Amino acid sequence: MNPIWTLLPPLLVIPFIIGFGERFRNLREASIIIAGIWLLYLNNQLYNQFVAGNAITSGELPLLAHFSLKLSVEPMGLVFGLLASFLWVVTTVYSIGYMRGHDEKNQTRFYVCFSLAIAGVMGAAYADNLLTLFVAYEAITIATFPLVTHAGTQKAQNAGRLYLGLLMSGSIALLLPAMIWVATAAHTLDFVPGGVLSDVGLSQSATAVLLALFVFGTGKAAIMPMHRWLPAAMVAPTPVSALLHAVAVVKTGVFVLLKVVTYTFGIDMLSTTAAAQYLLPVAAFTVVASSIVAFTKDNLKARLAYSTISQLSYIIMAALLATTMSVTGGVFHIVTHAFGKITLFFCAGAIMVASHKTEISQMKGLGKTMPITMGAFLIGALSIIGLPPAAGMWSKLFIAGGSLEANNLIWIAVLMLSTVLNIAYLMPIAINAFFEPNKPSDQSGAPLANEWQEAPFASLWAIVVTSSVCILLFLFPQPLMSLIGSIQWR
Amino acid sequence: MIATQLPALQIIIPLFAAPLIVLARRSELAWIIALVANFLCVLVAWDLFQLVNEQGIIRYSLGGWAAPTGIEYFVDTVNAPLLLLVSSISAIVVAYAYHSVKKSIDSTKHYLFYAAWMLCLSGLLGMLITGDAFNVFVFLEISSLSTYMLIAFGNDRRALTASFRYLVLGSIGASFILIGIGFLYAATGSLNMLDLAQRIPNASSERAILVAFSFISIGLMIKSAIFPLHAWLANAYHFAPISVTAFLAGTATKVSLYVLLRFLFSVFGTQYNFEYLLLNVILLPAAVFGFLIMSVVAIFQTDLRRMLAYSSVAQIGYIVAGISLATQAGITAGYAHIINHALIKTALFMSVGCIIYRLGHAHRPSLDNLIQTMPLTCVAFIVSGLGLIGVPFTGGFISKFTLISASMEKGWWVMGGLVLVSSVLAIIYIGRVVDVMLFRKQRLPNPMPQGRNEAPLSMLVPMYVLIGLSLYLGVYGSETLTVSGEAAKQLLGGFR
Amino acid sequence: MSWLIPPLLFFYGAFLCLVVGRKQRTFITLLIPVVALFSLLMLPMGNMAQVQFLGFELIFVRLDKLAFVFSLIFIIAAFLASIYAWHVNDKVQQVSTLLYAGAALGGVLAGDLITLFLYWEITAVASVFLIWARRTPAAYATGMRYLLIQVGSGVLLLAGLLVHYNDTGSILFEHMGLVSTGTLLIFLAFGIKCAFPLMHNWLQDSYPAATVTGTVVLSSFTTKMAVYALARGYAGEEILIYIGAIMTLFPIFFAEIENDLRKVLAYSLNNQLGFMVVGVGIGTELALNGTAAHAFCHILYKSLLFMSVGAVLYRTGTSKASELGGLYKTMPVTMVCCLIGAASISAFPLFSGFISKSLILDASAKNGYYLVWFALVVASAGVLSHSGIKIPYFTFFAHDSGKRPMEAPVHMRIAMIITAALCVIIGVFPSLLYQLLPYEVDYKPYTTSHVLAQMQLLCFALLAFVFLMRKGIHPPEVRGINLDSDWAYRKGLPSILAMSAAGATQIATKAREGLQAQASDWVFTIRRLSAPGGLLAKGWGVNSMVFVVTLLLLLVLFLNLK
Amino acid sequence: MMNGKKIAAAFAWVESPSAVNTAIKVLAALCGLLFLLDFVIHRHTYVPGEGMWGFYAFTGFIAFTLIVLGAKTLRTLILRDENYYGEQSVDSEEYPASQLAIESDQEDAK
Repeated sequence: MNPIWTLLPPLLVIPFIIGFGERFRNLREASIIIAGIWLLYLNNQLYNQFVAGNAITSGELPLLAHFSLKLSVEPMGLVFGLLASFLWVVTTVYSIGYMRGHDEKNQTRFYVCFSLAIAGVMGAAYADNLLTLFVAYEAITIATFPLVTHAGTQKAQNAGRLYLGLLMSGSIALLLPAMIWVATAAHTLDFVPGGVLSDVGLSQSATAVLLALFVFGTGKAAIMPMHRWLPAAMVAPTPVSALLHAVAVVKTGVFVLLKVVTYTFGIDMLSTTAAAQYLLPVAAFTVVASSIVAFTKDNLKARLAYSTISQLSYIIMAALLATTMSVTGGVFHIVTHAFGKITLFFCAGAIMVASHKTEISQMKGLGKTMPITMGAFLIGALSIIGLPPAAGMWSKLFIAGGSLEANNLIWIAVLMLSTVLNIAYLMPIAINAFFEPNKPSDQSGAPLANEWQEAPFASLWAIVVTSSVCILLFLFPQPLMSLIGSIQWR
Repeated sequence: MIATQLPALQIIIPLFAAPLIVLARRSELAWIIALVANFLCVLVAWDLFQLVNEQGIIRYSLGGWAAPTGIEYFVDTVNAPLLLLVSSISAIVVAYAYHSVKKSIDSTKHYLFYAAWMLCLSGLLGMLITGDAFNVFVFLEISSLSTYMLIAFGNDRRALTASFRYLVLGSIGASFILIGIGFLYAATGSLNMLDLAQRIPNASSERAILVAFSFISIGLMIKSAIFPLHAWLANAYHFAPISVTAFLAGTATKVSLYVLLRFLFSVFGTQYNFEYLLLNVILLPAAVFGFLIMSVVAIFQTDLRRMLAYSSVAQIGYIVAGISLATQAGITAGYAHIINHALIKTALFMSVGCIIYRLGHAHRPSLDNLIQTMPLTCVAFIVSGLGLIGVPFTGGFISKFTLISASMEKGWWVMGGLVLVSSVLAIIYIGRVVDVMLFRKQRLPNPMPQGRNEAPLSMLVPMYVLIGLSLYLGVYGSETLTVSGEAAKQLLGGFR
Repeated sequence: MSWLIPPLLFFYGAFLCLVVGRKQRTFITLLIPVVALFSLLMLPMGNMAQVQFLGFELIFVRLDKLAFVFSLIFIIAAFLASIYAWHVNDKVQQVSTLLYAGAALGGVLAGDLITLFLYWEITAVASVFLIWARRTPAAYATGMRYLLIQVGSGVLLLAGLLVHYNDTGSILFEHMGLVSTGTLLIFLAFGIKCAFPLMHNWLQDSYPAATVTGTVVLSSFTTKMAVYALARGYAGEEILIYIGAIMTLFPIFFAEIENDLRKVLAYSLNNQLGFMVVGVGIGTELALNGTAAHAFCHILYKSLLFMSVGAVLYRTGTSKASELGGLYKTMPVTMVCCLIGAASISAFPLFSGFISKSLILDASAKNGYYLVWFALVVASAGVLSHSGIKIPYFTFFAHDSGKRPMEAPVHMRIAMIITAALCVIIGVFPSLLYQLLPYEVDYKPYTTSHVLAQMQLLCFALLAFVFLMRKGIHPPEVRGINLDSDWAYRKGLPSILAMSAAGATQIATKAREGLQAQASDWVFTIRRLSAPGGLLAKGWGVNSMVFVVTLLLLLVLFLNLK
Repeated sequence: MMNGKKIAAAFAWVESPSAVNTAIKVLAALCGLLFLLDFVIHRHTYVPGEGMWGFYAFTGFIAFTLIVLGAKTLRTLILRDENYYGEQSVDSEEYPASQLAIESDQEDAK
């Protein structure tokens, strides 16, 4: 099988989406779900073949003279591909409930852009070289832009401006030269186990600069000060925030960094030079600072956005630590954070649909009317914090372990501090929902209804699935770990 | 028979089409003749392109007079692709021009307009194909004079002053070139380029060669609108009929750049230019300041044509930067950008033309929410704009990648960085337009009726053909790069 | 079989409670400890339930005598607490009680540090709900503080175990000693949960905030799990002796002047932990036996005391000494149970405290820690003052508050009576407990001299109390709170943060304004030059164009001809 | 169940000052007895000084007194109002009555 097929379902479904349009919206959404399941099946096929030990590559498209577009399958990408395709199905189911419940406009355009973005993610996941990854990265930026501005309000437009401006300038001004630098120095952009830069004679400072170009240029990874787009992009409909700004888009960012660290620099090279030492403090600062900012936000999605920034920098730290354990933890964290954060976003959307609340201070006592949603929120929050019984704990353990492998305790301290901060800003939401006495919290002063008032069934179903996965991954991380464990380090 | 006469046909077809158009007089007929002639040109250029690829250099002695004495046409891997490019762009723009011209120019003058166009085209193609230094000047004058006329067709009164200023500057440039050629002839006794290339290293008067070099390069810099000699361009592009602007943006400056390349590398030789004549002391700063300052200027323009004009100067800066690297990779990048920028910028001007067709002007603040009324035009503008920024799958990405890579290879890190800075500036100036098109609520009263109000299909189709072409070259970028690489090899190797 | 190990049984129970109705829930909370007790008794000694996990070998059950005695008392405590909480119809409390007890049990049985960490965190998360279940804003805030500190302990443990693993390549949970950064971090993690001095205040902060029944549960597990962990990992670490000695002493003063009786008990809990920590620090067989025995007895009598105060709170709505008094009239059974608990904690002969505390005191004396021994003796007198006298006296006697509450509900009385009975039985038949202890016990608590000494100490202390009361020197119970180290993070830190945030905002605003002014200057200049009509963007006149051309030509000529 | 009334009655003497005085006298007598026993019974000792007569008696009395006095001094330093920590403090709020069963014993209340 050829990884290029994974681009097909999300692209092929687009004519169907447009064709069915608003008039046959059941058919439209059904076609997306079918495409999603097909995509998941294809990814699973890739997984099976990979496990069977087959090398899986696509043909080449020579974009530049010596550098072509090419796809191939390796463990990191497989993890990302499986994750994104699984969550695409779930998110589609969720958005059916959300978009209808919320009466969103232009749903057809929404679904088209969504599918395009997923195609981009597949391209990124299975990119065989840096050029392909870069191209997919840019494609995702452009495909998701209309989603950010979906609401069409002034605020959405400002956000879209910032989104496109920051991501595009970052990738053109920093990521592109980094890639060209690699091409010039190593004469190849391929991802090779052990990296391609180890014997091209880059000095330590040059390595540091190159690494910095990658880290800051990958604006989607949202390291400070490249993070501003992410909170702004929260004006998008919640399913977008959920899949794109908790999974697809931001994870593409950190995925780029993990790939580059593993297959372009090579962890041996990075860990023997001090190049990453200059950047680790920035990532650590991002972890802590954005947690603190999150703490001050009363808007739920804004708080989740800053939480995402903080969590992404965990993975950036993992990449920069450049040990087998930390990178393993980083890839693992992509998955655990994805499930945790998407649950939280789903819940935020469900709350918005069912009770029209966006501010955390209005959500007190909500556990009475939306017990399933808020219960799932608690699980998601535990996963993000890294507490049992949720999967976030394992990835955090590995990243911390990686910090030790790199003989640096201070980064553990950062993770620990962030854990405590995470509790401070996530737990109150769930807890206040359940334990705040049920007092009138509406502006009008009307008491909350005492019977269940949950989100539409489709959305609820998605929430239950993702939160269950948080727990399942805590109990059974082994299959995922063995897949990540098959990364070739050198 | 025809095959051997192809180089001559390349010039003769448009040249003879001009009087034919004048005779035809009726505007539709004039347009059809121009279109047909132009497409024949494309065919000829295509054949030449194939031939060069198969057989290598084609030398054609005009009228049967042998080389050093007679005028020689000379097709190699450097100019063959450009012949194809210029004739194709011209053909597409002519096809596009029909409605635009009909609306903006008095119908009694249409035949003159198309005749001038054909003359201009034959001048440009002549500059490309000729192997004779003096002949270059002749064709330059043909194209220039017809260009002044074309610009003057603009229905803004300022078009006349713009045309006049261009005329003064263009004439200065042309006369500089003439002076330079004169000096060359005095020093070497030859006008044939191949001949010159061999004679220059052992010429009698070195000073005469140096003076010739200075005059020729300054003259060509004026014609190519290299910063800071670009000042004629903004007004000319702004006030000319939009189809003329589109045509010129894709062809005129590019052809002049080709001539510059020819003289610098083929005639004078690399060694001479860059180590002896310190050309990079002039060209490199001109390039770098050009793409930086002009990009900034473009940001603040409110008229789309003017913005794109300054953007053109900036993009020419990239090309010159590639040339001033004087390496295989650098010239490859510069050459590739000639091709890519020609396609992209023409497409951009065409989309602006569509806007003007409906709105009567292209003032940015009145484009609010244009996506609602002219979606296809806006999409065309955005896609081409992405090419200007250098997003993957567009030609801009290919040439910019190669350019930065080339400057890094040579160790000119700073220049590579500045190219990127200017790319970010491009994001800003394109972004400002896109922003207005997509997001702004209507601020100025819009003369157009509500609902869809696209430009006619005859404008949209050619525009999208061109965009398709540029996207094709963005996806199959290695084809551009192969062609450019061959050209660069040819240029650096000198005449052989 | 490994699916039926005691901690998992509790988790199954918790899960069941999530889905079943109220009656079944109450039944399950009672049934699970019983089943778990059987499961524990069936377990063979040694390692069990070993799992390869993420490249580590996890040992979920490591049963030896030390682990056994702690497991046993945890199960008993869970059972008693469940009886006491029979009336509770709150899914949250019931589920979290089971989870919490199961996790504490799991922590005790854990054979490796990762498993320990896992349970360590689950206890934190599960137990906090017992505080939140009070469902008041204050309980919420307190719970957040509690959770932060508990998880803080967890992350220290995580860091420590990683460092330790990195150093030694082993994650086995066995004797470590304070030998490296890793073990120090683990030590601190244990220390937080064990409420070492200055890390203690979470205990007094949170326990009074929990629900009536929640406090009973809370008092049993977290700290004793920490004591167990210390005994396992740091037995014989001398610094623990001094830490423990300080722990026995300083809470006495706070307990003496505290008004909230549940907070008094929390201070007293801290003081009792001190005894256990001293025992761990001495680390001899006798001392460790003492620690285990004391933990066993302590869980019982401290539960009993919390139960009785809880019953009072349940019936009167307050647990503040200043509001209570004279309750013996209507709550006699509670009063008697409270007195038994008080006697036990004060270590009167024939009560359980006596037979366990003596082990530790003797161990310290035998090993020559005379000063520490003396501190413990003084502390024993102190225990009498707040737990032995103050709690029962001010609640049930003293001046009549006029409150005439109903006697505690039947199930509470049953729970208290069983617990009180256990205290007495252990006090009378110490060998019952001694045979459970980790090491062979060759110790007789009831020697004449021993009983005499203890009676002298207690009676004279009692006499001093009477004397001080009569003279009016004894401080009266007044409403109010006493500052403690929690001031640092409840008042100090927030105000420092607020101040620095204000400062930072001010600086940032200034800097931003300055930069913006500068930037807008630049933008203005650039715009002036570049906007249509500006120098760079206007259509240059022919003159100026020609001028530039000439200039450039001259430059090129000059460069070439120089 | 146990008869609570009887137990309560058994403790009723605490209401009478004379009974309390008697009790205190009994306690004092007990103390005297214990103190004297020191001279009769030899205590096993491990710690130097422990064997001194009256050691535990003095320690008990003095330690208790000092603790009370120390605590009293401490209180002057650290006692604060109940709502020192503001609204979000357990000390300044009532236990939610809905979770309790506050009932008065009607018979006795009379």
